[in-house]
Amino acid sequence: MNKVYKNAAEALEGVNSDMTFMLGGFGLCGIPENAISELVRRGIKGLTCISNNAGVDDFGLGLLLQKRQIKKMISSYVGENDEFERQMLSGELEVDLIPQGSLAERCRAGGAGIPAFFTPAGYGTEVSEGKEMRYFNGKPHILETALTADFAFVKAWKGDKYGNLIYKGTARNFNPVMAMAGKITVAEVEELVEPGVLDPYFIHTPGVFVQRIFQGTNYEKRIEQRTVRPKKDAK
Amino acid sequence: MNKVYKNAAEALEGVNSDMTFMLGGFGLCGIPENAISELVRRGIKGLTCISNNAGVDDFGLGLLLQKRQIKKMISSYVGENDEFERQMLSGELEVDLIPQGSLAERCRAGGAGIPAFFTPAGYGTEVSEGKEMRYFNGKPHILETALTADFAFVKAWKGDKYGNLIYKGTARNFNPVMAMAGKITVAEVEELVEPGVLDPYFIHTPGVFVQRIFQGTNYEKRIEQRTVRPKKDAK
Amino acid sequence: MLNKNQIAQRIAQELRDGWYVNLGIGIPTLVANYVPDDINVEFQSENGILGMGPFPYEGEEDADMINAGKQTVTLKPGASVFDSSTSFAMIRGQHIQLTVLGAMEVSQDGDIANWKIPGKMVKGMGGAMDLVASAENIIVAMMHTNRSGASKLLKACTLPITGVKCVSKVVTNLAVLEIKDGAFHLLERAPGVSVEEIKGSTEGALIVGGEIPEMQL
Amino acid sequence: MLNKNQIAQRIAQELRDGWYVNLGIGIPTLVANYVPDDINVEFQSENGILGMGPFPYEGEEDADMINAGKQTVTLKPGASVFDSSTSFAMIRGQHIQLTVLGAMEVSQDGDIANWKIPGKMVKGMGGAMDLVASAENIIVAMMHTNRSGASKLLKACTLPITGVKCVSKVVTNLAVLEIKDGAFHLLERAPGVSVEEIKGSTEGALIVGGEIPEMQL
Repeated sequence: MNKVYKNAAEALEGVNSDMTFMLGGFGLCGIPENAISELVRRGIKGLTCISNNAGVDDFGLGLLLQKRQIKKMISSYVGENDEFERQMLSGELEVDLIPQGSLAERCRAGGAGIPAFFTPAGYGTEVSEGKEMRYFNGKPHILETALTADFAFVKAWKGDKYGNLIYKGTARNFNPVMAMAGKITVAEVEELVEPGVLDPYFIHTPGVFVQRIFQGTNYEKRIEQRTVRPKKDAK
Repeated sequence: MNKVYKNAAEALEGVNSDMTFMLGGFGLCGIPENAISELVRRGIKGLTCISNNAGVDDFGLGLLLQKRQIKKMISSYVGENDEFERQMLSGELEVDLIPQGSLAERCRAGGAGIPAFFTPAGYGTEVSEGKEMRYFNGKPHILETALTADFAFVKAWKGDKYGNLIYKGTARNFNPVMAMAGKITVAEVEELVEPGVLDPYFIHTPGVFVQRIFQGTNYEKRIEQRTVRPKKDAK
Repeated sequence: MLNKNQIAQRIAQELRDGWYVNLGIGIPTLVANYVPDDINVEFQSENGILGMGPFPYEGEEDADMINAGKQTVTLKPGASVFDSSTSFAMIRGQHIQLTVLGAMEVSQDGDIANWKIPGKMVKGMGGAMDLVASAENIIVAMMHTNRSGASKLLKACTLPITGVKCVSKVVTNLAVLEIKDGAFHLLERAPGVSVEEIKGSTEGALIVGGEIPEMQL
Repeated sequence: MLNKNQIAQRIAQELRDGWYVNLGIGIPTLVANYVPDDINVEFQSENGILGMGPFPYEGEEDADMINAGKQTVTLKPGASVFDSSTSFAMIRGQHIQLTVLGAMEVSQDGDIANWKIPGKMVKGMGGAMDLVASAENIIVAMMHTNRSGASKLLKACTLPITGVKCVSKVVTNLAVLEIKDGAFHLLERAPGVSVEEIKGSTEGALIVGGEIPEMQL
């Protein structure tokens, strides 16, 4: 049951060009920084990446875009990345934009053995084109299908050797649903602990969803929009 | 945002005959004991109860069955209750038996605004009769619809005044999904605390799903199958 | 005529005690600054927060605690943090009482366009399509006209829409309008703005019933 | 001929290191007692446990910690507890490598009946239908014949089925059989049990290929 790998290079064994990956994170928060670096290092190409965002020009998935490693992005919002917009408008990059809630639910469905579900999101818009429509309780819904991936890369706060994970704050976001949906899920953690250290009643991602885990290094955790209040004398 | 009620009698204001209720719990573990007592006391009838099990003859939902307050049960397993079996075989009680995973997912769907989803569970069995069938990835699935309820009664370990809940051990079971699916969700807790006491990163049911909360009393927490090992000298 | 902060201030008057509220990026975010003292509302951020608090004090910002606009934020006591599927379960399941969004166009039927300008802006819809498809109470906060002076309150949206028949109210720099029965119903004028001026800036059907009061800010 | 514990013991030989396993009520539960020392498997209980441990010591039982059979249990280090929808996400999503179930009947096509006797037993299917519809590797543990001596390995199930074409292997008091291509393929005999005896107790199509070894327990 020991799923520990030494580092990103070892944990990503088997990744290849033309594969489909899921990458956790919202903006630059909770992204699998080590896995992304390793994907850049390996230089594999033709990737389909499922990720809520596409990073910024020089960080996160932007690093893979710079190197033209991504063939297709499946995301909900990519407004933070100029290179992305350029590649998309020029037709170099295929893009499938999906409502954020549908993206999350489609990943969960992929992990939960639910091949399709109805949602109201996107009805009457471009998103519903070509999709089955049906009324429930007098309201129109469209049929969305499950997403899965060859590899899911997730980033957690702490994890144990069995793959149990907990996340810090809003760095949780898409990580738990993507962990469920990866054929091989690789978790990188800030702190790798022994089984029994994490409270079993408060595990965010049970280890059954994680195939490989490694202790990440050199987390940059870049902040996109640093927004603060001036310090008061008396806090 | 203060959702605190004094006791079960006040928190159940508005319950009436012929309503549909969800009740959390698995077997007798994590059942809303106080809410059930109050339903018995009120003597309302013609109830439709959605609950994984039906209690035992003299505890849990068995108490409502004894008084013939339940018209219809929607459950996955009712093997622990002789009175249930008698009422069902004699036709006094309508029963809709649902695969346990479909029951959980249908409750979650009801709370999550997903009106229907496909699942492989039950294909080719009585459960699939009259339901739409469709192949995904070469495998047959049936369409299951969401469940909701006029009231959902859930039992948690600790809860705060905003309705945030955490559960102890396997007393979690159906409580979180039913909390999501109740039009009015009433949570009873062993310990009611101030907002800020529970760790925000480790809330099992966010308060948005809970409309009323009260401090429960006199929990019996009966064990159905007490199974132990003899104590060793050295543990 | 209202500035952006005043639009937010007017929208804050719509808040009710005990509501859970989702605020979009831009003007909607400012609404949080004007919550009346005597009520308690909780803000949801679709990346996974309920009970979002103010921005952190300088030096206390945490890269692992951001809102949907990617800004560093804090949590209020009684907050909770969850994953994206749970967040949208709240939204899609109609557990949020009010959604405030910006828009590029709104139609007299309540359609909204705020996610795409073909061939030009391709940022994506983020959570907006889920929000507008599910929310029962959607207020749009925007300028009444675009930079070239053209109305943003239209008979029909010209841009790709985000959702159909979903907007219940629009608060602009000129007016408060309710959308029903295929028309904008003028409820209030901004201070100093005439009904004629609002008529002139509204392309969609506009219903003016009797005397229209000025907003009270 | 095997007793119940020996059936469990034989099934335990099918376990592989690193597997997550769901054990049904009855004989399947006993499999946990025979896990080989040199491998590590984790048991899932569909009411919400991964990493289920042994029964508690007397006096240490906790009403809030039970398994799917409603028995008091403990957790192993590295265990996790979760809600019912997450539990069945694991099952439906095929994250569990082996499921062991009891049955009243199994057909040569791999259909299984284990939840209902019309007009008589109406306990319900519990999690069995989800398990059999999703699991890729299902072993049935049961007696080869019922109390009146009739075969439980049939051409077609006579009772309402729990799932279609899902059982991969059957381990009975008489034999180990694999199900494929519409037949039971005899793999092993119980100690002292002849092929003829197995043939006589199997109503469904039985393929006997060459010499059939005795089980090693």
